[in-house]
Amino acid sequence: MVGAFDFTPAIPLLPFAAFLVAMLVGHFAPRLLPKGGAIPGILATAGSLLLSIWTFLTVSGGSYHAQDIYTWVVGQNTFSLHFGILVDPLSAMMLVIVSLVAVLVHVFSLGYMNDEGETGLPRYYAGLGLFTFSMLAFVVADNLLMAFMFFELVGLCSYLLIGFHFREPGPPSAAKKAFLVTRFGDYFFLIGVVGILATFGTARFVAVGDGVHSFPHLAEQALAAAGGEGTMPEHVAHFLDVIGMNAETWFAILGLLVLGGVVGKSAQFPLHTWLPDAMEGPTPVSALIHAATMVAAGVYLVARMYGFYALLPTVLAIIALVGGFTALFAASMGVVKDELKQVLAYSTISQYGYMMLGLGTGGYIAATFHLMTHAFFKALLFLGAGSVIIAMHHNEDMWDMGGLREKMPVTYYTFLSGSLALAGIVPFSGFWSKDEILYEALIYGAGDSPILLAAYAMGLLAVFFTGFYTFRMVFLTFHGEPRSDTARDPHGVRWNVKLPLVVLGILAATVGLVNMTPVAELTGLHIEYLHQWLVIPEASDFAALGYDNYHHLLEQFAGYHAADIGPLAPGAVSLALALGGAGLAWVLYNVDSPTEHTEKLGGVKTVLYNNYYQDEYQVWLAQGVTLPLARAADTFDQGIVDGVVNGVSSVSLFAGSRVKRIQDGLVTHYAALLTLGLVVLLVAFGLLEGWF
Amino acid sequence: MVELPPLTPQILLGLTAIVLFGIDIIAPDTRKNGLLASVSAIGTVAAAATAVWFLAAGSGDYRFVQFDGALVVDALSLFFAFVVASVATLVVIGSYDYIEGEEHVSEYYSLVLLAATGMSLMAAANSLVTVFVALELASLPSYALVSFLKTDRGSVEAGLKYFLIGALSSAVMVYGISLVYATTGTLLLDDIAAEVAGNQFGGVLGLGILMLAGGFAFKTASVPFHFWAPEAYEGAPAPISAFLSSASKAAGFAVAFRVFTTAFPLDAVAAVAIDWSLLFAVLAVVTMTLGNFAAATQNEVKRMLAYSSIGHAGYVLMGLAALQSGAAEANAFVLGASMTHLLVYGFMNTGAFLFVALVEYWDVGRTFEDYNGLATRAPVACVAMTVFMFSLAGLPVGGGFLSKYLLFAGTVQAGFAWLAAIAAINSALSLYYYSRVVKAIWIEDPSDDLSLAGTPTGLYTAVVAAAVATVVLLVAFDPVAQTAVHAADVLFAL
Amino acid sequence: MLIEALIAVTLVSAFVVMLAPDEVAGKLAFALSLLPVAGSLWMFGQFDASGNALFESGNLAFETTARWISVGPYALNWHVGLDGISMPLVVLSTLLTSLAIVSAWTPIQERQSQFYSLMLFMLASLLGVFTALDFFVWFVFWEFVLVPMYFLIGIWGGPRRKYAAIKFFVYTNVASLVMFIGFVALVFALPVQTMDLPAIAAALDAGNFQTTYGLGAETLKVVAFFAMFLGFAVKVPLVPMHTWLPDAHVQAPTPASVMLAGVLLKMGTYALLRFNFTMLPGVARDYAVLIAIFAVVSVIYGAMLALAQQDLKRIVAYSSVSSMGYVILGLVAYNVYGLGGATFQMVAHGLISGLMFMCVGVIYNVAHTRMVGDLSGIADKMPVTAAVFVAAAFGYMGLPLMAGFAGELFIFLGGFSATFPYAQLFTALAMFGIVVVAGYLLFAMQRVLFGPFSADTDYDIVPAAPHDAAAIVVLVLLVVVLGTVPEVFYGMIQDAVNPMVDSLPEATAFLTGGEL
Amino acid sequence: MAVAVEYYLLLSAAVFCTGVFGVLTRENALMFLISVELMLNSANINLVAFSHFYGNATGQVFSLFVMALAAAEVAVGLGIVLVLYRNFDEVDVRNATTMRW
Repeated sequence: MVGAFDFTPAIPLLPFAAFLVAMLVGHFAPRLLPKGGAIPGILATAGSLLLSIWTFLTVSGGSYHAQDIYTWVVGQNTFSLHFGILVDPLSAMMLVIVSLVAVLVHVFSLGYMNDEGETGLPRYYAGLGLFTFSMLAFVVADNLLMAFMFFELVGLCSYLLIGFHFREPGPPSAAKKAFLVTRFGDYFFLIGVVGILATFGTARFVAVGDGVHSFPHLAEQALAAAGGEGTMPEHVAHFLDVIGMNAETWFAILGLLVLGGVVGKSAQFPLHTWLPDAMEGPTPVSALIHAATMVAAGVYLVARMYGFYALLPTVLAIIALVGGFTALFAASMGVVKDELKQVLAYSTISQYGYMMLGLGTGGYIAATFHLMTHAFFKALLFLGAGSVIIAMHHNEDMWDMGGLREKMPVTYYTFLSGSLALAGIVPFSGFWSKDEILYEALIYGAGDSPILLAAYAMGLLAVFFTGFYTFRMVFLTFHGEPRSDTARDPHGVRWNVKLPLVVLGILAATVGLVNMTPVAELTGLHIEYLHQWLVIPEASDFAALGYDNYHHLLEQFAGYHAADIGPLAPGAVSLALALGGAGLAWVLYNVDSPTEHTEKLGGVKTVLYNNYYQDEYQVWLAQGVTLPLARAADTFDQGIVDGVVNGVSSVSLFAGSRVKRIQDGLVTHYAALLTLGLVVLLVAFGLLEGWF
Repeated sequence: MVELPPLTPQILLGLTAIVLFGIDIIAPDTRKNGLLASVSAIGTVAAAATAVWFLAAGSGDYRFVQFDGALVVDALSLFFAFVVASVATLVVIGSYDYIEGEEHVSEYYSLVLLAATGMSLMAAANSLVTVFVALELASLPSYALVSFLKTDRGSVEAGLKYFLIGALSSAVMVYGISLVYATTGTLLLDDIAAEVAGNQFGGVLGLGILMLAGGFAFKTASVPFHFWAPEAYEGAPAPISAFLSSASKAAGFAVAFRVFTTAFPLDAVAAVAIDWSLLFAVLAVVTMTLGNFAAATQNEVKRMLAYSSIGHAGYVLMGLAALQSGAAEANAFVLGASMTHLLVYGFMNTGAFLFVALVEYWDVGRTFEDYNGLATRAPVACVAMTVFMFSLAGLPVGGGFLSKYLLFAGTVQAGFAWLAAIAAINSALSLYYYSRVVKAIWIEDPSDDLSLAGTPTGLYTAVVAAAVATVVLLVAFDPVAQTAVHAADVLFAL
Repeated sequence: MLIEALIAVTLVSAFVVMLAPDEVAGKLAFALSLLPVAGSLWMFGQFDASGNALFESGNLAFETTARWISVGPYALNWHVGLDGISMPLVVLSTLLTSLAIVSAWTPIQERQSQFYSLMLFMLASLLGVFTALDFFVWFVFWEFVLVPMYFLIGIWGGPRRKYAAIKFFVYTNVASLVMFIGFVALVFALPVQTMDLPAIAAALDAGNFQTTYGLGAETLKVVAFFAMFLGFAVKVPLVPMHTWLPDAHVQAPTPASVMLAGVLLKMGTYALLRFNFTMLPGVARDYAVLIAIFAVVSVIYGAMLALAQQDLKRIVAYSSVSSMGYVILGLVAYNVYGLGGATFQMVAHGLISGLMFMCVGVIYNVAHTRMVGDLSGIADKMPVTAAVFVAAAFGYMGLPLMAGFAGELFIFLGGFSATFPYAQLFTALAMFGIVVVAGYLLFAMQRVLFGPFSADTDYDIVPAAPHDAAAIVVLVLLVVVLGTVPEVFYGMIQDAVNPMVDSLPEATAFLTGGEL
Repeated sequence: MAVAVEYYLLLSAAVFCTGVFGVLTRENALMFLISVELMLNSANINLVAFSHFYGNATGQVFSLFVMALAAAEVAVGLGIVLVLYRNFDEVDVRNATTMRW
């Protein structure tokens, strides 16, 4: 019986085929390539979407799937490395999200790229295809190493697509920065992967079948053994013995190392600086990569190996703090940005901060939920922004816009839907998910964990800023009077732009309904579908990946316990803050001719404009510290190290030129030197041998 | 079946010299360069061939004592007879073109053959008397040959210096012999060995040995008796430089090997008189260092080769330095390695000097710059020269690689790793200056007016033959190594 | 006799090409170089060896032994054979030579027959280096490699070619001499009368010294180890013995650079693996920390130097120093992933660095400059070259599914699983190289390939010649294949390193069994 | 009255040193040659004296060889001095210094 899982490998492979087609046909026979590669891409991603949905439905039926596809390295007397597929609720959900957004972005690209007459389209669609392939493969990875490998490929695609307009100076620079900064995070990630493989001998997320293990489970056993229950897995015990650390410390280090990659990819503080620059890429790319998927990879990874993180309270606290701080920090910067995509970029960083906050505070479901809702509404917002940018002839400055509401209603209303979701206004999707994160943070924080509480506080404060900058953006763009000629007579957009917007607009408005925790609480209805979705029956082989298990681990190992606080009051507070922010924006900017109010911020404004000087110090680290250090090393190398080499040669040759001076051509001197030499030998050996 | 006398190679060389004189007496005024060269070559080839034949037939397995112990024929003497005769062959073939048009051609060939006779006798000398006589027989014709170009100031100056230092050295050596005689009462090597142990005049004996060593140092161009060498090699006709730096040096080492291993057993001598192993270690270090360092900054190729020849003497001296009492296998190894090096050196160094002769024949000039771009005009000869240079430097394009590294290995095996290390430093430096020649002929661009007059058959033949021999010795090294080690075995087995 | 045939065919080809007229030399050399490629691939297909060449348990492929030279009691034998470590390197050598010959078609316009002949001579000696199992045979080839390289740099190199050639020549020769003395001192201390490497390894394993020159067995081993280490480290090259490399690379013509980086450097690590780490594992173990420091310093310092360069070739040259440091780290880790990864990385880095140099060469062929500041935005004019350059650079940075990632990952896994003190810390430090390498390559690409087009050169920037592009594309494909299917080589490599691992149980005690 | 053999050693040493002194100080090629002759003859003193001391003829015979070879050496030497004179117009050995270093 052929089932969905037999076709799961095809989900990533279809876009890969599209990549190959776009690249090869695009190079050798570009004329044969319909729409510069868009059609193969759309077909492939649509196929992936269909298969993903099929997979999704199968998973809904309660059957999950883990399978080794290809043994990359057959270890002889050591562990092997393999590629495998893991389909569980989390990955099934993510597959659908990624392939859906990918299809929509492909369609949108028809409008944004093809219709705008861009050159190099095969390259563009090849990049999209490769990206979709990498991301989907990352999502279905059944072990950390495979995840890392596709994580890296995702980074490559990001580099290629950000730098798509390579003839201009900006995009290549931004691409380089994006790759470099995330590479810095990946450095830690790779150490983590290597460390996990070395420690546990496996990098599997889940052990299905005989004779296989998963590292979260081994870690659990080891920690339990350290606490006096059961026996430490032999391999782990030996490794800990070699490095001389206890299990808790070492696992925490491993967790933090992997987190390095997450922080880089998900643009968390302090490695968030690449993301705003990455807006140099074409807008559909921003939508696909820098909002919905690649940046999600980091957060997804934490969720993927939550069984490991749930064991480590220290790491969880750090995740929560980083998340909460990033949410607030980025939101505050979003307040003063003038360019549409910049605002969205900072909002992206901020939103992923929320997800991290959720994961750190034990809100696994909430974070996953927000991951999903955010994917839709942020993709929507970026595509909407793309639509605006088409209309504005690629001018992104919001101060040149205004009044676009009438000119482009579809864009406006869909964009509004996304904005409401982003700001967290009930009942749009963002409200439900964000609210749930804050709720989880609160209850676990109140369960005597002041750190989590602090993270919660930051997250809560960020809600206000979010509401403010979101609506500042909406009002400046769409409301008021047009402030430039292009805004008065914008370029029209076609169906291929509107269709994705509409689809995403509907989703952004409604997808939050799948997990209306406050409503469920109020009504007592079992409508927390996502929650139920993520729970895996204990009898299943995959139970370790289920929410129940995570919850159990959190309580047992991380010492998390929830305070008894109802969801309504906190929900109301955050809604009020969001509305407050939105309201302030209404007051300040929903006027015919809005003016900048940033002056009122005083000195803070400079700091915010300069993004807290984060770029500056990182650039300083690269160009002010590393580069001079490299130059100094070069000078040292040329001067001292090579100088010694050349010095040895010069000294030898100099010595040679001196030595030969003995031979001065006078034969009487030769006779004298000969005699002298003989006498010296005579005296020396006479003394040595005692002749005298 | 006629039994050939064991000294046949030496006799052949001597006879050929006499025949050459005879030819000149019979036909004094005719141009007969070709005839003389052919006769010489036949004589030397015959001598070399008999040496090989005797070696192959096992004549060298025992010591054939001749003339009541004054001479001895064993593998060592045959080995070096071959070295000398083969170098002489190359030299006379090369000389055919080089001295074309000079006067006194027949004297030239006779002197070469006489010197070769003396050198091959040195290898067979078994008494200090014959050592001295053979050495002088080799030296006196050499003095004349070096100053053969009577109107060339360089040649004359070279001859003068060579002669004066040679005379001084032989005086020192004779005095040393007289002191050895004074303490032991005999001049036969075997008998000296018997008298050495527990000798009461240790100091005098030691002094005698030291001075005797000086005589050998002169012949092998070792410090401090090397001063003649750079000028003599530079000023002499290039084939004679080749002859002196290869054959004469080999003969000097041959006689040193025999005298020191036979007459002065290391443990006995070291107990009463002098640790000559240490002496040679010191000489080896100083010689190779001076030779190589001085060679590094020369401007003229020929003078560079002269200094490099001193450097190689230093390497071979390691063979004597690394001898130890009571380690027959190790001694045979290291001494055998020295001998193989001398043999290979005979071909590659002779070849190199003959290449210089070729360039002198073309009248291109003497400095490295003058050699620039020669490969564009004479690729075959330049390939040969490259083989010589790299083989001398110890790169595996020729037998020099194997012999040098075997020598190093033997030295290490004897426990003289420090000595080998110093040799290694020198060897690296030598790569620098040898490759300067290669750089000049292959890498540098020729000057615009570089043109070469003719293709001298004799010189080309000799150069190419030497190159082929050098390369073949890389692959077919086995017989040489076996013979050399065997010769050393026979030497120690008395 | 296959190995002999392979070497002989290459040598004969070299002579044939030497006598060929210049006009056809390049094509002829390429055609003839396909013979060794086919031969080595056929041998690869037939390869049925198991175990390590230096262990008695090893069962070698294509092994032959013949008497060569006897010196008294010592026998120097012609002994060649292949095991899982040498087989991949032989394939690498033949493949890379063929491609390097193609890459020479454009830049080499003078004395062509000599050039291609030297390339083939070099291949012949490289084959000898990787197959020889007798020390002297090996040493003959080892030293002979210098000769063609000297000429290749000296005759066809850049403005300072004479300096670079002589520096390369003398520096590496000094190293060989030091190594030679160290190794023969060790051999003569053993009761063996041969230079046969397996016999020597066995004797060292048995540990009966007949003399130790008054040093004591342990001291002798340490001294010999470091004499050899020093000798090989120059070839690798490890910091601080690396300064010949950038000069040699910058001056060498592209094909010579390809061979130098691609294969010649691997001789050093191959020798370290075969000699130091196989024969004296105990010393390697005792001084693991010291060696690891060398490795880490090479990785980081080399990468920092690359960061400071403006010449593309110099960048790649220094990054080779950096990458070869990883190999040393893998060796010192002394477990399956470490040793196997080191070997794999030799092949992987051979392909990738060769590829990088070819890419730079292709750009240089067109632009006649390699300086980062002189060129900008040439991706517009040379799209295929730029694409391959990007692929190569990412390969160099260790992009997954390309060969470099596999090699580095294995080494990191090995390093992290190693049991010598602070192994994990050293590994983590060395891994920082992957960030720096990304830094300098991304900077270089940003400036050279991307941005507005400008070229400070008198030449028109036009797309690369088809054969140039074909060569680099083929290499990229090889890199990807090897990264995707590392088992092609890694299986036999593991097979060959496992006996080594078993010989030093304390280094690897806890990494046994299949997947845990 | 027999003179103790050691005194012959001293005598020969004195003659040898005289010869060396001559070699080191004389610039005339002929004087140089004569000094070398002195050194050779100092060896002869030893040979003859110790031949007598040991009662065998070896030393005496060898001293004859030495004399003969000394004569041959002088013959070659004079020839070289002659061409030296022809080329450098003097017999001062310090003149011939065209080759050095």
